[in-house]
Amino acid sequence: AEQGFTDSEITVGEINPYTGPPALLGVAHAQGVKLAFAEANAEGGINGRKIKLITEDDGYVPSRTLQAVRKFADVDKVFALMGVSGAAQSTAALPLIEKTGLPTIISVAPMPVQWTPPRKNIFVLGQAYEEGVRQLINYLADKNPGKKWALVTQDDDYGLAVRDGFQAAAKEKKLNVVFTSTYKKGQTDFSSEMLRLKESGAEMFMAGGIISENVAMMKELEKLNVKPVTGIFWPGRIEALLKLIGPASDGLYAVDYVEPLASPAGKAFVDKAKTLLGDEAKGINRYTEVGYAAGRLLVDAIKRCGKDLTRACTIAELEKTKDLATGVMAPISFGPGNRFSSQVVKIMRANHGDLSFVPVD
Amino acid sequence: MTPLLHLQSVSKQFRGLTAVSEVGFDVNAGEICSVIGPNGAGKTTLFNMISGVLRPNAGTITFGGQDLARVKPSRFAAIGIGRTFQNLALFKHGTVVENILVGRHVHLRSSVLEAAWFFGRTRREEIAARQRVEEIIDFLEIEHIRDAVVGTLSYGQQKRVELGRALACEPKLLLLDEMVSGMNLEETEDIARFILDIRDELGITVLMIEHDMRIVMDISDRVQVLNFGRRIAGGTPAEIRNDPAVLDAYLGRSAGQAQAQPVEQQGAAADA
Amino acid sequence: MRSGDFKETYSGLIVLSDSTWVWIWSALLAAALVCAPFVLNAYALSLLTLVLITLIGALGLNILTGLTGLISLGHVGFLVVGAYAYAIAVTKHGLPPLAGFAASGLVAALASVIVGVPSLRLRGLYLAITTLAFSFIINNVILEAAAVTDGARGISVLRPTILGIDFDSDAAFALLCLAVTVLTLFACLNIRRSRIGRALVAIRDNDTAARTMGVNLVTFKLYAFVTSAFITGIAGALLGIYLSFVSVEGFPFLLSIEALAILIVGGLGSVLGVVLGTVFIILLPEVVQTVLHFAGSGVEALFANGVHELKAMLYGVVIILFLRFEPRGLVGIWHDVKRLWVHWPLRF
Amino acid sequence: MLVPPHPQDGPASSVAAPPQAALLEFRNVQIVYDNAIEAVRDVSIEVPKGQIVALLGSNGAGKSTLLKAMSGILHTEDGSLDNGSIHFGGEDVSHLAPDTIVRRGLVQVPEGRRIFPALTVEENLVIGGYTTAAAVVRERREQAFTLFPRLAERRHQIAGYMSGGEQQMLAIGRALMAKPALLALDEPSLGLAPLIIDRIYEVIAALRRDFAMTVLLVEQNAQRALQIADAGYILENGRVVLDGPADKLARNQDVQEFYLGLSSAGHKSMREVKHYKRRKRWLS
Amino acid sequence: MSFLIDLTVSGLAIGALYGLIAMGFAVIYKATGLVNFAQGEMTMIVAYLAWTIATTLTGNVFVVVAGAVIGAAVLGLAIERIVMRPMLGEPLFAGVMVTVALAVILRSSITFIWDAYPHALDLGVGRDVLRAGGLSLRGAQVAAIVTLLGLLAGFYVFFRFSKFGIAMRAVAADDRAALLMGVSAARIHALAWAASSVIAGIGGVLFAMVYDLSPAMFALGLKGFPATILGGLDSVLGSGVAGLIIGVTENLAGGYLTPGMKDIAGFLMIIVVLMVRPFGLFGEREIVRV
Ligand SMILES: Nc1ncnc2c1ncn2[C@@H]1O[C@H](COP(=O)(O)OP(=O)(O)OP(=O)(O)O)[C@@H](O)[C@H]1O
Ligand SMILES: Nc1ncnc2c1ncn2[C@@H]1O[C@H](COP(=O)(O)OP(=O)(O)OP(=O)(O)O)[C@@H](O)[C@H]1O
Ligand SMILES: CC(C)C[C@H](N)C(=O)O
Ligand SMILES: [Mg+2]
Ligand SMILES: [Mg+2]
Repeated sequence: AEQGFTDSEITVGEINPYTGPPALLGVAHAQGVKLAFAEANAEGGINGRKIKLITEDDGYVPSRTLQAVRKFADVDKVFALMGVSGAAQSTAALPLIEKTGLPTIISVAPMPVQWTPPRKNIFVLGQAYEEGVRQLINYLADKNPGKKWALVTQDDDYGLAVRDGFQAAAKEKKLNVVFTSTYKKGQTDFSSEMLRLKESGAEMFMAGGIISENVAMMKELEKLNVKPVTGIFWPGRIEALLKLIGPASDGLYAVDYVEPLASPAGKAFVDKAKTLLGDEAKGINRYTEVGYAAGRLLVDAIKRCGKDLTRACTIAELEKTKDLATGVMAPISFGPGNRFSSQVVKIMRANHGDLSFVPVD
Repeated sequence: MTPLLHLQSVSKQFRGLTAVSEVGFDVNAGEICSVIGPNGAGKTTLFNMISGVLRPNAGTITFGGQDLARVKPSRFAAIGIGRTFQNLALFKHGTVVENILVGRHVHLRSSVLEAAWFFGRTRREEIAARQRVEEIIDFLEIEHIRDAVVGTLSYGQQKRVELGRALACEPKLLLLDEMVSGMNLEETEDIARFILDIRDELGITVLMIEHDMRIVMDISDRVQVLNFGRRIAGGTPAEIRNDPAVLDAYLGRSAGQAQAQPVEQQGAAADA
Repeated sequence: MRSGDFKETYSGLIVLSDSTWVWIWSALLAAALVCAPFVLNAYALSLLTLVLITLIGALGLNILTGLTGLISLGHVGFLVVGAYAYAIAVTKHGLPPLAGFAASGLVAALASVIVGVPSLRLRGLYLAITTLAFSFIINNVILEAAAVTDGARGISVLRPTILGIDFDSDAAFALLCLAVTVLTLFACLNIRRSRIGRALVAIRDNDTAARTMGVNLVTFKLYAFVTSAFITGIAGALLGIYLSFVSVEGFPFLLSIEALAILIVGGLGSVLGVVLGTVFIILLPEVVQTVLHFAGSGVEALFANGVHELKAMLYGVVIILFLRFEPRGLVGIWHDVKRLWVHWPLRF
Repeated sequence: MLVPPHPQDGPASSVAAPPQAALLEFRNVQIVYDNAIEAVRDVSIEVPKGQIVALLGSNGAGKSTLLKAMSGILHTEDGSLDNGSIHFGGEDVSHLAPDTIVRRGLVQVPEGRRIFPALTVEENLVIGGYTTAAAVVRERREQAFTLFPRLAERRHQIAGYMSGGEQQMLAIGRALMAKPALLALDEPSLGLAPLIIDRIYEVIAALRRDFAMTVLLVEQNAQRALQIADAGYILENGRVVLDGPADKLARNQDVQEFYLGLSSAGHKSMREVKHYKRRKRWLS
Repeated sequence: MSFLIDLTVSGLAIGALYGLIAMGFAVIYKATGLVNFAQGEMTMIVAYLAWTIATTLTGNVFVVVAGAVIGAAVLGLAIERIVMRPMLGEPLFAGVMVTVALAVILRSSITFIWDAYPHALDLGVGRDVLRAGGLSLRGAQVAAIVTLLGLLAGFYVFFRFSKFGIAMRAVAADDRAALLMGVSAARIHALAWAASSVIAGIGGVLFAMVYDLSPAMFALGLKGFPATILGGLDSVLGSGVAGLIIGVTENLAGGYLTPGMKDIAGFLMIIVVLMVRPFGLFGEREIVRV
């Protein structure tokens, strides 16, 4: 039987870390989804049905992700599933999600395993970590030929993805990599790593931390008076980070597929969030945009199903999504056998003056 | 006949402090032998060395002809040395039966896997062990507290349980460290009876530390006296009672007399 | 009529339980658990499975910490070793699942010797730190030895087929976990009432006295480590299968703390306590959730973004209140209830 | 509830105190552990100022329990004073905090010594004088060392490594540091050599004689206790079964048989003791 | 050579922070016999408190630090009074578990009261880089080292000459016996909790000045605890010194060995040290006599 909605309401579940170290990202994502739903509800709902988001916190622990999926499927009987947490968590949950048959949009941590082979009910929105890093490094290598490179990554699968992307680019461009290192997740002091970086004479640096780690690394470099050309990756591409790093953040390179908040599209998004979410909107970041896009994607598909809502229809309509414009990223498309809406990435540069990221060229 | 326990110039130092110094004496099989001496004389330390808790710094201890220096600490129970502790060293959270069963440890063989499976050898062993424990419980007359958690028992009862645990090892030599301290006369008399029975019925040699002169003088065959870690006298209770060195160091002149002169007369004197 | 339950044979004295009622209740409970997978919904079933797997792991810790008094803060280390041993054996080398389970137990046991030996002289929290260190080091080894373990990438694990029986469905897998749990439970109860268990408890309560009773401290502490790790390793393999994916991330340090919480809340050293503690700790978040839910959407709305923190805080508060009023743990309550039952209405 | 003071005709009569109100008084005390185990029932005991009162009774009778109640630490063992009250110097101290009770001058040497094992002898004494000023502490410490020269020899030693007897001396010395008005001693002779027991009893006598200290003495060694005490109470199963002046107690036939080892035939060797001699003692 | 010196100096800087947290652990252990698993969380709360003062009232460094110290003391006292005192006399394990639960509560309260974002604690001083002879440290790092050294001296005097110091040890050894001596265990415990909270709090504020605030800051507890063990649980001074040792060891391992070694170098060293000294570098052996 079809479940997860009544004549007046549709319930959608989101699983993310709302507590624990990446809480910041999970909460922001949920806000984005809420925003998309609030927007739809403000227009009178989807074909007369209001859409509601309920959330489960997995605390960034895979076994809890699995439980949350089961809870949504069997107890809350949600109509569709969103978010699905970090890379390790979503990977662990993939088979189960496939089994539940819930229309699912994975948007937090896109990984190729999620769409190869394609799973009927799982749609992935964004870009693979490897690909993003590869493009960033390629760009920087082209602009700064013949330089010495350094890389520091986290010691988990996220770090591994960054490293893979870096290495792909390094091979392509035959980079001279003079220093690579990993750090333990949660590390706060990077003095030995940065001293080694200084010793190695690196002029280019890929800082593969997420947020605090990147701040710590940059500040350590500032302290040591070393100023390599530095790139950071999107999970940490947050405007607030620039303030934390201080003046040393000026000129930092970043890569992302969602609009920087300072761009016209970003500003429009912030305004919309402020009007619809009010106070809650103060913690907006790129994951809010990601969540919003994912929410829009779902709303759009459900809307096209009309009054006779089914999951099968929603999955079919998701698949038919063609050039859906959300304003926060490039248009979204899926297709038969294609469960990955590959987003084009942009290279950006940080401007410490007004704490913003600005797309280059 | 070689003695069951033979100590030869045994010494023990703790960071400069000499607790036991060149002590030597014998205990023959079948004897009840006492060690007395002032507090801090090194009696417990001596017991600790005989029972493998501490190693002597010098000297040799032989037990049944075997040099104890070559025995691993955990083997002392197996070769027949059992003991009780001055300050009670029971397994507080266990019941009386469990505590005494621990005493059977050296007589049981089953491995972890056998224990996890339990049927077969483990079961047979456990039944036999339990039977032996019940006999000991009978012997010590503690049936009524058999299943009580040891921590909730009164001091005197705990001491009895400790005695039972030592007996469960089936030792050849039993070391009793201040068994009757904190007991009133009636309870002390009970323990005296048990010690005699342990020797007479179970054939176990007893070496005991006591400060209660009534029990020492009444039931020991021989008494050894330590002072400042040295052995200052040894002999039958009668000899010890009148040894001037012992009177000086330990009994005290007045106490020595009080011992021989019961309270009754003092009371009478006060009445007069 | 006899005024009590008297035994006529010595064998009667050593049975696991002398109460017919206990056996009847246990049998009923077992029967209910066997049926449960076929009636529960998938979510409840997944909770049940998680309770069973956690119970196995907690029983393992109970041998080390509860019985022997050796505090371990790194129990998750054995869990992760077991999980990886299974995943490597079965997924990467195609060995049969039974061999995988054996490997998970044995490799964890081997690892425990490596922690156990340097820890022999340590007591209390000093031991806690070496076990903690062990779990961190193990994580590092796994991440570094990518050739064997695939490093941070992790390894997928499929539900096993054992002796021709396919445990792919959730119900079947729950039954497999149930079977392992029951076996472990009996093994633990049996060990507890044998010479081994008594020796371990003796070490905990008074190691000098234990040694004078002939307990070899080195051997028996290592027994405790090895047995505990073996059981935990198997729990790790099951958890890996449950997650369908084994990675260092899947076994966070939090699990070590959770396992200790289970023991303390249940009542240290008691097998019954472990069972009660596991159920309590695993289900508490669900209960908190339900309570919040019934408190109405008003409360949830009131705390908007903070609702998850609110849950975590309530979880902490419940544990504090619980320990405040019953520091002996759930078995303490259990004994009080029994005593009340026996003595009521006479107070003394 | 006041009973007339006992006639002063014991060995202590040479320093006879005039009849006066009790310094410490237990009034109809009932103590229950864990809400379930009644350890003491309806016990009334009076300790007149300047006297030594002995409290006798076999293992588990409830002697230590009374002292715990006196010091206000019952709650730490899940015990509670369910009925009755404890008065010290006319004040109801039943519900005062333990440290307040010590400041009032009511101090005990607990059962099993309870010295602080990791502290040195001197440091243990400092804690004993916690409630008094530093200068006084120094002075009293020297007094303690004069009473127990053995402690002076070991003043810098870690207390936990000392022998049982040495620890007992330390425990008494530590309690004296607070300069108590009433000192309660829980089995002070436990595990001590005869000479030391003599010494300790001398000290107890001296405390009363020279410092006018009142003493409540819990003992197993009835013989010694009754020699020094003015009055005595015998506790069995949580109830007072006998009380009176010390010498009168010493002449009681039951006391003689069970506590003093004197049967009608006089002192008997323990070798002759038989199991079957038990008979019902106190009819209650 | 300068690389070695650089590594050592920056190791000392972070080690001083570990040392402060570790001393917080040791103070509570010394008085109560408990390990406070909420130590890292308390550190974090105090740092957030300082940040709140700095962003809402005034950025004046003296006001903020004074406020944080008072706040830390109040926090410590409140925890002792409300949560820990009822556990007096209960099994040690139950008490330790209570601190674990407390940690959960405090940790969540961060995002509940504040938010999940990292914040800079900018007091105008402390973040500036001081350079001398090729070495560079931030002001707050220098302050951390100085504070640690000051506290080490202070505690040395305290435990040697004050009767509170002795009373603390007495209470930890046997709180009931201490009660009988007129030592109010509750008051000593309260004092210890307050002191521990203040020391750790100072560490937290300095940490936040250098590395910013974030809800993950509680992990600092996991660095301080090993330092406490290395120094000896009952040795407040030892814990402080051990913090420095661990900081330097980690940095040297990170500088000369593989990155993996950096994470575990501290632990490996602790295991080796404990094998030789089972009660830590400066800890007192537990007294076992039979
Ligand atoms: N903490 C406790 N919890 C429960 N019961 C207790 C506790 N302490 C004492 N009891 C019980 O109270 C009764 C009296 O004990 P108490 O220690 O006062 O005896 P006592 O007269 O001092 O004996 P002893 O001469 O052996 O020291 C005993 O039955 C004992 O089992
Ligand atoms: N483990 C130890 N470390 C340091 N000193 C010790 C140790 N054990 C005993 N001593 C010291 O050795 C001396 C002898 O102690 P022991 O316990 O053997 O005396 P004892 O004769 O049994 O006295 P008591 O009759 O009071 O029990 C004492 O001075 C004691 O302080
Ligand atoms: C929560 C995530 C955004 C964090 C990280 N990107 C991960 O994949 O694990
Ligand atoms: Mg002794
Ligand atoms: Mg007593």
